[in-house]
Amino acid sequence: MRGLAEAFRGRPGPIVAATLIVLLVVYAFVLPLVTADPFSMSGMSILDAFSPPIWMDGGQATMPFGADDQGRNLITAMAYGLRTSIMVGAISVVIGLVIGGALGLVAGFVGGRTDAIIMRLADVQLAYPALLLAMVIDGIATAILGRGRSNEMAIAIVIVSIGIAFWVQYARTIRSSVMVERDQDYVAAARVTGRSNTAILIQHILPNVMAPVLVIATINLGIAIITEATLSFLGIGIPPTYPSLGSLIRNGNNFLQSGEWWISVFPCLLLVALVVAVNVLGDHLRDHFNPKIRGRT
Amino acid sequence: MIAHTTERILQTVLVLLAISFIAFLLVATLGDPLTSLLPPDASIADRQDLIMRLGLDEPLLTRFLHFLNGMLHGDFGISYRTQDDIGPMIATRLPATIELAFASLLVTLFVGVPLGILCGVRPNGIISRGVMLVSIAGITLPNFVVGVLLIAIFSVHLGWFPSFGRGDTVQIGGWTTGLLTLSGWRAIILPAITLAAFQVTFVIRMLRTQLLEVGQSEHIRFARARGLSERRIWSTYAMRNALLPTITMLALQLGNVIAFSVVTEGVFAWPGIGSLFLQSIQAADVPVIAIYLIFVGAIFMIINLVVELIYPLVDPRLKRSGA
Amino acid sequence: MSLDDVLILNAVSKAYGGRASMIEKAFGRRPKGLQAVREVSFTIRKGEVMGLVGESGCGKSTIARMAAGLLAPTGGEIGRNAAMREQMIFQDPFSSLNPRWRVRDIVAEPIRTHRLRPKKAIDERVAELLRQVGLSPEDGAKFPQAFSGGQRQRISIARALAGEPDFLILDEPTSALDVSVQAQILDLLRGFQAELHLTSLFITHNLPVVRLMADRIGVVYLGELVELAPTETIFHRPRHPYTRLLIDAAPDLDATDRSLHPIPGDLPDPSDPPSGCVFRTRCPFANERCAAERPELRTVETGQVRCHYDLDLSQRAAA
Amino acid sequence: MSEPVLKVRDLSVVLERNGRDFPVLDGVTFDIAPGEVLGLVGESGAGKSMTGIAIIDLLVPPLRRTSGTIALSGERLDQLSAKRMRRVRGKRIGFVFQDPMTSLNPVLSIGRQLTDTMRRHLPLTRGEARERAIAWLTRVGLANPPRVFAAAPHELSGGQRQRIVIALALCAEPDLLIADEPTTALDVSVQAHMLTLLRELHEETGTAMMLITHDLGVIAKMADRVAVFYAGRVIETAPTGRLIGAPLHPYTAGLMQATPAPDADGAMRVRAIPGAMPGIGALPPGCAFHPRCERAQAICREERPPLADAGGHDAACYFPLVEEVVS
Repeated sequence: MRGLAEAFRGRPGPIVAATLIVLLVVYAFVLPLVTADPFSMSGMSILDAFSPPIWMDGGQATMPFGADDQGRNLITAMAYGLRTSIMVGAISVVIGLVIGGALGLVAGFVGGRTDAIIMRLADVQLAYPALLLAMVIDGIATAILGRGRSNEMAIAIVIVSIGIAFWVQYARTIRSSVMVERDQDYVAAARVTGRSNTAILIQHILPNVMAPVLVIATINLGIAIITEATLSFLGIGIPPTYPSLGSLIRNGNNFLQSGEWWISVFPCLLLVALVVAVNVLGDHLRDHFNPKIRGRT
Repeated sequence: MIAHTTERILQTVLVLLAISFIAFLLVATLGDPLTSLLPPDASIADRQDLIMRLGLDEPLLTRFLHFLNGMLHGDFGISYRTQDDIGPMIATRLPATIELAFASLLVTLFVGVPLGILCGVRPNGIISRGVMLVSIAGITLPNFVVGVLLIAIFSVHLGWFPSFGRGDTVQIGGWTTGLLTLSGWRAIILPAITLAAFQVTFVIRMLRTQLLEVGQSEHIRFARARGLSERRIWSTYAMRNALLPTITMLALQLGNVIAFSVVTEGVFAWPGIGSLFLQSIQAADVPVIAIYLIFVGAIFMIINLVVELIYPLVDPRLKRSGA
Repeated sequence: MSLDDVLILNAVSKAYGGRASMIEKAFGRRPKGLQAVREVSFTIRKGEVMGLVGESGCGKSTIARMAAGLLAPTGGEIGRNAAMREQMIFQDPFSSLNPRWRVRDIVAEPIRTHRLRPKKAIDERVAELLRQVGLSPEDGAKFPQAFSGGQRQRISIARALAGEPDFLILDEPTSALDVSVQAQILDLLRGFQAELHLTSLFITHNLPVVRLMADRIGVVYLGELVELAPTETIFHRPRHPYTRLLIDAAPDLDATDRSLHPIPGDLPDPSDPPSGCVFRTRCPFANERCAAERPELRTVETGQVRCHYDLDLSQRAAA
Repeated sequence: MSEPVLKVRDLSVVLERNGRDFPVLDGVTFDIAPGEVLGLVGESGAGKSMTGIAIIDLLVPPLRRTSGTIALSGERLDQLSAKRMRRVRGKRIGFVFQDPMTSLNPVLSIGRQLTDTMRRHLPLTRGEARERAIAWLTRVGLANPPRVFAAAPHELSGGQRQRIVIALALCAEPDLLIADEPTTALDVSVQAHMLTLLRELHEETGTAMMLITHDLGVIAKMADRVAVFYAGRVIETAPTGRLIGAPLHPYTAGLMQATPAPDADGAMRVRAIPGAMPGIGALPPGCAFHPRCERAQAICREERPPLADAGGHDAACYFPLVEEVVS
């Protein structure tokens, strides 16, 4: 904990980013507890459809960011959407991390044929950008499971698609960190002392690869959130009948031409704020844990 | 060296075969071509006829060989969605995508490279700091958000550029170009900027990092200690070291450009193969998805291979280490 | 293996690389390997310090790592007592300590692994060891990053002593240090040597250091042990031309005799060593026989030498 | 005595950290006579390399020169514009860096790097530059110069590269060569070759040389005079023979005793100086060496000893080892 506090001392950018993330999380998880779901019948009021933001003519105090075509209060809808986006991002990162982390750890430490097989698999997958792959996995899942799937199913498919699309990056990062650590003399010292492979992997190597894992997980959280939003925006991921930042923007995009810009622009800005904050934090953690910059002084 | 080259080419072919096989399996196992291609009231004989025509009664491996053979002869199969041949579908849409990619490459080169050099040579200048600040946005903003915001500002609010389509096009042989009409040029600007946003920031950051790193290297210090002029040091001694990795990394980012072209084409309703792919995903049109996958995989693998084989010719450090 | 022999290397070799690629296999070509160590034999007896000297890339560190069991030889055999406790001290004071472990845990690791002390006594033992190497017990709570290179080598020594080793391997333990820090570490090591009668293998490129530390010295050139003899014999009556030239090449502190004695020629490509004697391309005494025949490791008086001839090398060659 | 080639007076350099300046070099003063080899010796961090970099004005932030005059054959380098200083570097002062593996530009041929350097400083045509470059490659003892001329650095060994680095430093025929640890990264056998080459070139060209090293053996063989550095200060200067035979400063004596060597009876001995050199920002008051010094008294803790001018063998010490001779 002290290390974490030290990581932020005297750095305004990361402090602002971390504060913003905390605020957004509170917004996303507290507001839905006290408001009706705008995507159920009780949450919509068709009379308020296209209500503009508060500072424009016809704006209402209860709807500071206006309302969409169905009369959903945007400030509530965005909280629900943000909650979905954060959860989809976080769970898919955990899935990618578990698959990729385990494979990377084994590949890096065992080496040889095991390593070769895992890495060839990774190479084939790397011929495709993760975003494209997530689209394809989602599309194929749809082909298998059929059109008429429920919202919950759609979310699960998106999470798994993104998780699978990103495992390679975790695997490669962890593998290369493990290989660097494996050749350090402290590992050799532990071997000479007679420690077992498992003990060396868990007690010596794992603590040293945690930092890069934490960094890449943070950075990938941002990418996973973007990926979900992109899929949903393109009408592949989460259906427009369920709130996520991407589906809100997709819905709002239909009214961009006719002048109701707020329906898409506010979710856009919220997404940007979240992603920029996560990235600033990730960049900072990367610099902080970078042994080239820190350490040996 | 020759052994190494042959080996790499063989490896690439193997990976491409693996990709094709996976794509083929998708087509072969997912979806039912009979219900997709035949009208609901088709007779048993019609069904039998189609099964024979598509060779569905043969063993899987034979069908894969047919599939490969067909691809080599320009037969890419039939779309479930439109029931058209996939080959011509792609051919008519390819020019739009290539022109978009080309336009975004121009933006990247004329904006990204000079700014990257500036940020690397004068990292503490006012302009450099500003560029770096803006580039955070470029690297983090999702592609579609860039597109939506550009549309909101430049087409809805200011009305300068259209928000969808290619504008007027001209047919030259088999190629449909939008670059010969004014409306075509106006239409390509916003999509090209959207697609280039990521590459531009990528090039700026990459060049900056490389130049900063090279600028601190011992051989540049030695060049200074020999009294070489700053101009010579940056233009020759540092730039050569910085450009090579940047170009390589850029070439390897091609996959992302393809992915982002799907998004960009989706946002701007650009009639290229990206939006074709998108429609196919939405419609679970497996044959088109499969062909697109092979297509993208092939482009990526070949670019990779070319970069890897050309690199030693440009960088003397690798001249002899290959063999 | 007699009771007094701690470690026996019998014609030990180590080759690197040489995994055939797909194409090479297809064409039946043999890949070019790198013979890092070639048929090295020696025995380390209980209580002695054996030194190995040679220039970088000669294979001495590979020998150390094989002796430590970190690398498996590709030829020959290494005889050691299975129950033997080994410890190793490394050249790089930065990578040899786990940056995420506190110093007290680093030092305690061998004690815990070999259960050398009851749990309750471990803290006490760690504090004692830290005092012995010139650190304070309070330093145990810190992480390695808080220490300088010399202090880190002290921690490494404490860790090695904590394992109460039957055999200690020191791979260039002072090469990364400044002269005055090196002197402190050498002093410390010599103290423990005298007190604990440690059996050890001391590897360095620095001749004065190995002369100070070792009872016997092996000289390694291009993966081969070219000479092995008691320390003072090596310096007063070397029998291999390379040993003689190596001793002369390092400038001493004599400012009145300013002559320099470079070893003629360049180091051959290790992946393509000369035929016959590996040193013949740079040897002032080489003749046809040296190119044709690889010399055996012959026993001469108290030492061994891999040279066809009995040369008198007790005097430095004229500059 | 003729005008010194290099005259350094009271050179000070600071390191700026968190808005505060910490001294790195403090009042460094020495001369180099024409044709002389001055050895700068000390442990890492003592400031000897920093002195070389400060002389050719290549310090980069957070390092900064705060005071001192540097005169090359009477011309004040510290007052030159950046542009004119670039004409001094390479042309009048050649510089050899420590690591030959990183000193050469990896993507340019050896010939390109040599001809660029020569044509920058000498009025040569492309052809003349090429001819001269090949002559230099021959002169530094490289076999097959035309091949080396066309080669990229990675095709050459460490020893060959260091020869090229030396050729690059000398090819515009400077008045002074600064060699910063030119043999430290090399093996013993290559090191002796390189020292021989430096000595030959020094004798042929008559160039004065500033040889920076931590190796007293290199000093003993190469230097005419020595300046010993400790914690950013020069603490002793003397002709090499006198310094090694009878050092005045306790640190110099300690440094020599810390180098393992056989004594008169042939037995090996080594004696460590207790403690460690103070780091940047941790300088004690008075003499920087007093916490480690057996001879230190009250005045050493309070007042910094000046580098007393005592006829060519000067030591910054209140209680020098006057009569004692260290074996």
